[in-house]
Amino acid sequence: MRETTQQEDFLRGIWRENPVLIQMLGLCPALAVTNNVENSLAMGLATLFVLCGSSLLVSLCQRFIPGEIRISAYILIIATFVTVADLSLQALVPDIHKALGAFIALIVVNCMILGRQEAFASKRPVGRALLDALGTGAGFSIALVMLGAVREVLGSGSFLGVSLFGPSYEPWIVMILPPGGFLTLGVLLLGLAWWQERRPDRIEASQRRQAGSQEAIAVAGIATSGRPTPTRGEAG
Amino acid sequence: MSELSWIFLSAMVVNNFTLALFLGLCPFMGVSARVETALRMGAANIFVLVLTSLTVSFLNAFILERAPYLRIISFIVVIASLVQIVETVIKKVSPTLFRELGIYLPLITTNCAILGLAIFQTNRDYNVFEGLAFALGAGFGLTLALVLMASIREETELADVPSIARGMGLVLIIAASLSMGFMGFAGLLSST
Amino acid sequence: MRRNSTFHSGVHPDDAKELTAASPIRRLPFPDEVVLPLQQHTGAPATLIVRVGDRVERGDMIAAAEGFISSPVHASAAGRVAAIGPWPHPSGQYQTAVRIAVDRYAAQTPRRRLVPNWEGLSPKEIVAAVQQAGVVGLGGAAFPAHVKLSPPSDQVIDTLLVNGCECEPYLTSDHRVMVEYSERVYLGIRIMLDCLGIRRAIVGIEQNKPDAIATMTAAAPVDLDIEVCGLEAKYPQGAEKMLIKSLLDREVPSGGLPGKVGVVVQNVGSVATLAEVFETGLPLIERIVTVTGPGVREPGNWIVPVGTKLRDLLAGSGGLADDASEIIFGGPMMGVAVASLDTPVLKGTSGVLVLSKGEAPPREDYPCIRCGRCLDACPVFLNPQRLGNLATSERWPEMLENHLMDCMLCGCCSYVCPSNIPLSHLFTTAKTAIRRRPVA
Amino acid sequence: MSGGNLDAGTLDVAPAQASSLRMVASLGTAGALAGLLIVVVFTVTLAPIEAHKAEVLKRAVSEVLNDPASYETLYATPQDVFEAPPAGGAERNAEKIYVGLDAKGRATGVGVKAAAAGFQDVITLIYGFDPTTGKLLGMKVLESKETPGLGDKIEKDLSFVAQFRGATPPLQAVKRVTGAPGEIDAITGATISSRAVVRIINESLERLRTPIEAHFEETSP
Amino acid sequence: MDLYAIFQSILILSGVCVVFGALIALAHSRFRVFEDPRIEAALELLPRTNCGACGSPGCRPFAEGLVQGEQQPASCTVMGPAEIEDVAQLLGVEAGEANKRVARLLCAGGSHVAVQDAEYRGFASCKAAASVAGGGKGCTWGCLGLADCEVACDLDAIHMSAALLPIVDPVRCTACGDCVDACPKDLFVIMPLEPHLIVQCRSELEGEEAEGLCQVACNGCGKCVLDAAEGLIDIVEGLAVIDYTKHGLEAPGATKRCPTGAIVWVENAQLLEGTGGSATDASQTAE
Amino acid sequence: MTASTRIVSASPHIKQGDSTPTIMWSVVASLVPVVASAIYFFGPSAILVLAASTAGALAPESLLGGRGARSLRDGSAAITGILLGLTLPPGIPLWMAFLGGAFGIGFGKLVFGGLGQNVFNPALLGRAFLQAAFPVAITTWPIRAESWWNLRGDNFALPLMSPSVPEAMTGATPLGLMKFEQMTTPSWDLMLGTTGGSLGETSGLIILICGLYLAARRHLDWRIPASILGSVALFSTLLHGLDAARYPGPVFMLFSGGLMLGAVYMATDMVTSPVTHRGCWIFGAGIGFLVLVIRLWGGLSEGVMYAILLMNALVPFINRATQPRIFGTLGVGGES
Ligand SMILES: Cc1cc2nc3c(=O)[nH]c(=O)nc-3n(C[C@H](O)[C@H](O)[C@H](O)COP(=O)(O)O)c2cc1C
Ligand SMILES: Cc1cc2nc3c(=O)[nH]c(=O)nc-3n(C[C@H](O)[C@H](O)[C@H](O)COP(=O)(O)O)c2cc1C
Ligand SMILES: Cc1cc2nc3c(=O)[nH]c(=O)nc-3n(C[C@H](O)[C@H](O)[C@H](O)COP(=O)(O)O)c2cc1C
Ligand SMILES: Cc1cc2nc3c(=O)[nH]c(=O)nc-3n(C[C@H](O)[C@H](O)[C@H](O)CO)c2cc1C
Ligand code: SF4
Ligand code: SF4
Ligand code: SF4
Ligand code: SF4
Ligand code: FES
Repeated sequence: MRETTQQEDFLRGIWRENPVLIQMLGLCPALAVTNNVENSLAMGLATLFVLCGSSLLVSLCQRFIPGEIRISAYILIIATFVTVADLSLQALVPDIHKALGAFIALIVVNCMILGRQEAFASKRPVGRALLDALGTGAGFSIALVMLGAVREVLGSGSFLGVSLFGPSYEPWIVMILPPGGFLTLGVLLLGLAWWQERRPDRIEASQRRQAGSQEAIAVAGIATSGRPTPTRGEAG
Repeated sequence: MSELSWIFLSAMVVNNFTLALFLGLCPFMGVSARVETALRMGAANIFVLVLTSLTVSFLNAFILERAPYLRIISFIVVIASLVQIVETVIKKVSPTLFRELGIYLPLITTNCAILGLAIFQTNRDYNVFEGLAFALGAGFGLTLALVLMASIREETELADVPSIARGMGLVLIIAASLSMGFMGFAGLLSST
Repeated sequence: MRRNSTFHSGVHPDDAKELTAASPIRRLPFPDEVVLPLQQHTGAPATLIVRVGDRVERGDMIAAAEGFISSPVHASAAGRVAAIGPWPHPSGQYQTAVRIAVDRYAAQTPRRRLVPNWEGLSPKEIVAAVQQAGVVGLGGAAFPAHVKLSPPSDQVIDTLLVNGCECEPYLTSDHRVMVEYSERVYLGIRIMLDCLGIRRAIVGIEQNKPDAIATMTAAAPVDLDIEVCGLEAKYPQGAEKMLIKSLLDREVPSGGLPGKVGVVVQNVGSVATLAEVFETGLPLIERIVTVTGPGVREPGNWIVPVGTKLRDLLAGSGGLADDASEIIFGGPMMGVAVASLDTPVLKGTSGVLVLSKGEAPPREDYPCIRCGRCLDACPVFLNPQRLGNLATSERWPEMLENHLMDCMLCGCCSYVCPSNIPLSHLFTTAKTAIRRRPVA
Repeated sequence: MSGGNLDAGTLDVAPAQASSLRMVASLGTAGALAGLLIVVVFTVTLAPIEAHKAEVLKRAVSEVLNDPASYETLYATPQDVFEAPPAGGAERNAEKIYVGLDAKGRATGVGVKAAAAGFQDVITLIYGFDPTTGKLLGMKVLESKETPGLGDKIEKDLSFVAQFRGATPPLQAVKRVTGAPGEIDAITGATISSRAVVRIINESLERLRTPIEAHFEETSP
Repeated sequence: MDLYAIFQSILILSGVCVVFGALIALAHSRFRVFEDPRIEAALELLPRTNCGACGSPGCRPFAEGLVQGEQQPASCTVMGPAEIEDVAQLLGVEAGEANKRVARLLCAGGSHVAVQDAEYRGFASCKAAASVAGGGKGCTWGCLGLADCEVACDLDAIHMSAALLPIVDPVRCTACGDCVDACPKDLFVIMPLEPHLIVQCRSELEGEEAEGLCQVACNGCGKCVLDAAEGLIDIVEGLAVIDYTKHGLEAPGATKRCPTGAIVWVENAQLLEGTGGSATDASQTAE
Repeated sequence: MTASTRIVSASPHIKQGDSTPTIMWSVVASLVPVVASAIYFFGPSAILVLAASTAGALAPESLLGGRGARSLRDGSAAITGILLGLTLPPGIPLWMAFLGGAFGIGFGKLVFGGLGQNVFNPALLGRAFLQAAFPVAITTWPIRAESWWNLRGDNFALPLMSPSVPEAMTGATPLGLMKFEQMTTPSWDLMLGTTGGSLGETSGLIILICGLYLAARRHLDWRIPASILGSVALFSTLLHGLDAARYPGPVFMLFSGGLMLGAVYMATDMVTSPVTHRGCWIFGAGIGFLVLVIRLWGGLSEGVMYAILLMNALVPFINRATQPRIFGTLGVGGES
């Protein structure tokens, strides 16, 4: 496996391998609780806590865990931290706990967390694992807050509870309903793809290609049927 | 009886686990490229959900009565272990099935739908039968969403989708559309 | 007896036959050169038996059949073999052809009978004689006629269907044959029935040719079980599977041949040619070609030697109109466009259609709107919409799963598609690609 | 795409299969440690959580019972009212009710929790009922997933909530008020949720009214 | 703190864990399937383009082949030397020797030098055009320029020149052969990258007939046969054919007297150097 | 004839007359009477709302549609815009109508690759979005206006701002009355359109006639409206027979709400309906069934839009399951 620098370990999760935006992991909480910024933030932080805690522990204990029960053991560790987080939130900020509902408990099954244990923490020294967990957790929180911001601004006309447009604003209720979650993330991904496609190197490549084919068509005087770029079997 | 059917329908269409409650999205995104696989994943999910529901009823009744704070952890450990056992068995019995669902079999364990079912069932104090209706509704709802999504995705594979929408962007927008469609079922059987 | 007088689906293009339907069949002067490709039929190409410089008489064999499913080629004019090499072929590829410089001064008649008299021949001998005479189907596929006359022993044939539909718009060669040579058609039928050892034949003619129906009915011999049936004028009534469905209400199984349901189908032109071969003693060296369309000045039905170059044929038809834009061998629905004026007429060329600019305007294509018209039009009930989609992304294996091989490339789907999607062309392409590189 | 990072990265080539005993032992130990940790956290957080819950309940009860001095928790079944959870078969059907007491310890009304399907999902509410007058004292929605902006008016629209104070059950949700007793003016745009609230209260009272009234007659002659 | 509660919770959880740990252990011992983990590990390092250039149907079968010693890491044409070394190290085997091969085009008759008999109107694909009067191009063997090969090349190694000829980028080309399959005119061959002679024409016509349709056609004059080593080149059906089994005899001299420039000496990229035809300029403008 | 003037193309070399744009534009033309009746009943508001939704549909199509102006010339976006407008209440703020059109085309059509590639009916997706986003505005129905010239609501509300509609001006639709107040509306009112409701749903008879014209020109598949209306009529007759007090009869069910418009113009969108005949029957019956389920047992008073969208989602599946029987496989049975 390719070696990575410490900086990379941390930054990777924030952007290049952002769990939500790039890897599409942990989507359930990312969509379910992001109807406002406050909840998103709370969820992000709770997840960050669990992720760091369990990465730390998994990385510490990696030698003692037999391969066959690896998953069960990771889950046990994660679940412990989740229970701790659940109880603490309930004690400290009961209102937010109520708003997040079952999704605090569901951090246990956030694929992202288990994924980090499997792919990273279980094979790295503690420091590395912790950095990675911090990065990934931060990336997750950032994505959640982005989603939450869009949904709250459009769906309630406010940001962190502060009204932005005055009382006669017509909220787009759909944004805080389930379709709004899918939609916001979908649009975010479209924007991301668009942005990436506009990066100079890509533009050049695609222009070159297109120029070729278009000329071909123009020169041969072919009037009809542009063809779609073929999808080869396994799209998606 | 009508209570049971409401639970079933509510979990299946009104509050569809995937499209309205956002549970089990990872497999929904990952395993919905082919109708075939989607159906299998759905079947596997129904199976695990029912298994979970029974397990949870049992745990709640006999073990966790005294220690409700151990719910999350016990549920997940028990479910994860059960699925892992099932997985090991399937790997042996039907390698093809195993390959088809590949990495997602273990992911069923770490699928929000499963634990979500356990938690909702507990919070709502469902008895065994209500729990089963709930699990079946949730399972069929998941399967429905998966299969719809898969058949649409197969269709769009032949379409001239703009490059920026290829992949998950389009999938999410389809999910949003489906989710809006399912809003039509809101209030089903409760409006009188 | 007949439950169906037509089949499901299909399309109703304007038949445009009035251009030549009333033109009697006439002979054109011999050209200076004829070009005879070795591949003029379905099956193995013939093997060359002449060399450059050889002198050949009209009717001499210049290439011999290569096995049973093959057919020989004969010199269609007396002259000298000027060259042998690649030459434009209607298929679009260059193919090996024999160029014969026609002898201006030779009497273009045979010196002796080359085909035996049919009376008294056994079926086996008839089959051999038919093969030696190079007779192939003139209805389009150019399938060697003798093969159809010797069905495998496990097939019980009970009916001969004579295909006089000529459902392609514009073309009238079969029509004229039925009007002018009905006796010859019946002689051909008699020989075939004799050879097949059966008594029943049905002649199917589309109702847009009332004169042909009338002549054929009047000329029908009374000693044979022959019926002349008018059929709905609808494309592709003449496709053999559709014809069998219409006349006998039998469905040829998917992937099977008419023999599977006890039927032999022959085009009227083929039947008449068969008779002609035995009558005149000359092998198949001439054929009737309709030259028509808004792009030719003098449309007509001509008898020409096989191998006549397009150039000469058009010259005989008054030349091309100024706005001629596309030259097609065959009809507008299934015919193939040719690029070179040197392309020769083959045994299977039933017509040459020249479209003008107005007739074939460039059309804009749109994405498929899933209107389903192509499904409604497809006579064999395929799903051209899906097949077309698969074809544009070259997903051949899935196309096979969707029954590509049942497609007979009739073109109905393309004809009706409002979005102008070249469906049947895509299927041709797919079939070719699959034939070149078989997929698992 | 998803799960891309989850591939079993078994670079540590084929560890010799662990012995079953070791697996069981390590899982057991881990479980024990986890249990220990959780129970410690639980014990620490127990007090604030319970306090908060009690506070919420108290606020709800005082809202629907017009600020009683105190309240006591009883258990009701369609047959009877008990001081402690009844044992045996009746156990499952017993519902908690909260009897409000004034400063002198006299019962002023009873708060009942009830839940049933609303527009989106289950609505849970608590209402106050005065068996002596046969009137409602108030209603408060505790939990609902009704549409924000529409259905959630059943908790946020104060004029809707206010209608329940003094209403005489059985209630009826109507779109055009005629002045008949028990009429509740349904919220436009949330007719279904309004009706659900009304239905929940009606059904709950239908079940528990007799035992509650009986209990009241016994305790406050 | 309530000791009873602590005791109870430890008991419950460790009990649950022990029971299920035992069950898992049981399942494992009864149902375990062995799969060499090195396959997965090697696959991790492979490019996973599934191009098939290595001769296996995809990367996973290649990985299996590697583990079984039936394949050499260097057979993968997509990986660079460093990556190949990684795989070799992982498996503890020799990297093997790579033999860079690329796709070469057997036609130089771009739209600037070849005659078009008729305008093709229809679906823009070579395969489709080939079935309509051969695409209307005068030379029936020549490139139709509708870019089926460009589309087929997953590695973006082909782009069409201004003269509508596909230009192969030898650096990107992995010799996967997709273009060979895609071309309806069979104009691509896969051959070693080393310098050698190529006859960039497949026309079977001879002399003026050939030149009449395309200025850079091989007209079968036979001059290259004389200029090359004995037996290296032969004229078959109007076309110069090189016997590549005699690779050692190849030399640039054979192209010297070719009247049309159909035979070329190719060192790296084709159609860029020494083609004699103006496809050179065309491809350079397209670069 | 020089080489450059000669062409070669694939067979068939002749084509049937209809092309995609002619089909689309003739649908637009057939909508004229429907639009006219909307204007007759709802005055200037109708014109404004239809213009806004059409502009909303055309905007993204012309900005992002690609292929030059072709995607505008084919007329499909115009249909989307007009049909969306026809499903909206007359008093809706124009910015919402515009947004609905833009959403429908943007997320219902362009992300799938434009004309012909979409899965959901763009107009209805736009409406579904509006209904989910602004449930109040989209269910605010005007009562009869004083004069034709009056606006029927706050059409000119500022973008992003709520409309202000005096409570006194709002009424209810026949379906709303039926569902929430158990009041039925006379059948003739329903057929002639003298009731409250969205722009295009108030005159069932006109829509039916336009539909017959389109069906005769083969621009829509008659099987779809036939099976929708048939199944609604059948089920509602049955239920009405069971409990006449609870379930209204077939005439009311057929002519109230958006059923006519939906059945004739929206379910028949060829892009989003099945291609096979059997598929069309199943699709239509499914819509009819879902309409009744939602209207009778669901929480909303009208379900045509949701029914069509849900069945749209099933179309790929239906198409696959109803492949026609290949010629020459008699007795072998259909293809799955
Ligand atoms: C779409 C289609 C249309 C056809 N139309 C005719 C026709 O009009 N007349 C005809 O004789 N053969 C037609 N054929 C060819 C027949 O199917 C069949 O091959 C022919 O009648 C057999 O006779 P032959 O062998 O004598 O040519 C058509 C074939 C196809 C696929
Ligand atoms: C997105 C959406 C959400 C809705 N949410 C609710 C709701 O939470 N509660 C409710 O009673 N009705 C809800 N409705 C239903 C409609 O508002 C319904 O038409 C209304 O209840 C009818 O009542 P009205 O006649 O008072 O307007 C919702 C409708 C939509 C479109
Ligand atoms: C084709 C068409 C489809 C419609 N579909 C719906 C729908 O699915 N749901 C809906 O609430 N309104 C729909 N409408 C508008 C309704 O007719 C209107 O909402 C209904 O008559 C009144 O219901 P409400 O008072 O509950 O909002 C549609 C209108 C048309 C023209
Ligand atoms: C009969 C018919 C009905 C149509 N109905 C709709 C419709 O309901 N909604 C819509 O957006 N477009 C409709 N269109 C237009 C077109 O099919 C639509 O824009 C496509 O869905 C876009 O891909 C219709 C077209 C026809 C011919
Ligand atoms: S060309 Fe093939 S698919 Fe098209 S209508 Fe004819 S048989 Fe059917
Ligand atoms: S006829 Fe054309 S537009 Fe209609 S479904 Fe078939 S391919 Fe698509
Ligand atoms: S498709 Fe051809 S050019 Fe592209 S990589 Fe493969 S062999 Fe090379
Ligand atoms: S080389 Fe072949 S595939 Fe490529 S453009 Fe030329 S003809 Fe087409
Ligand atoms: S986060 Fe819910 S299934 Fe992955």
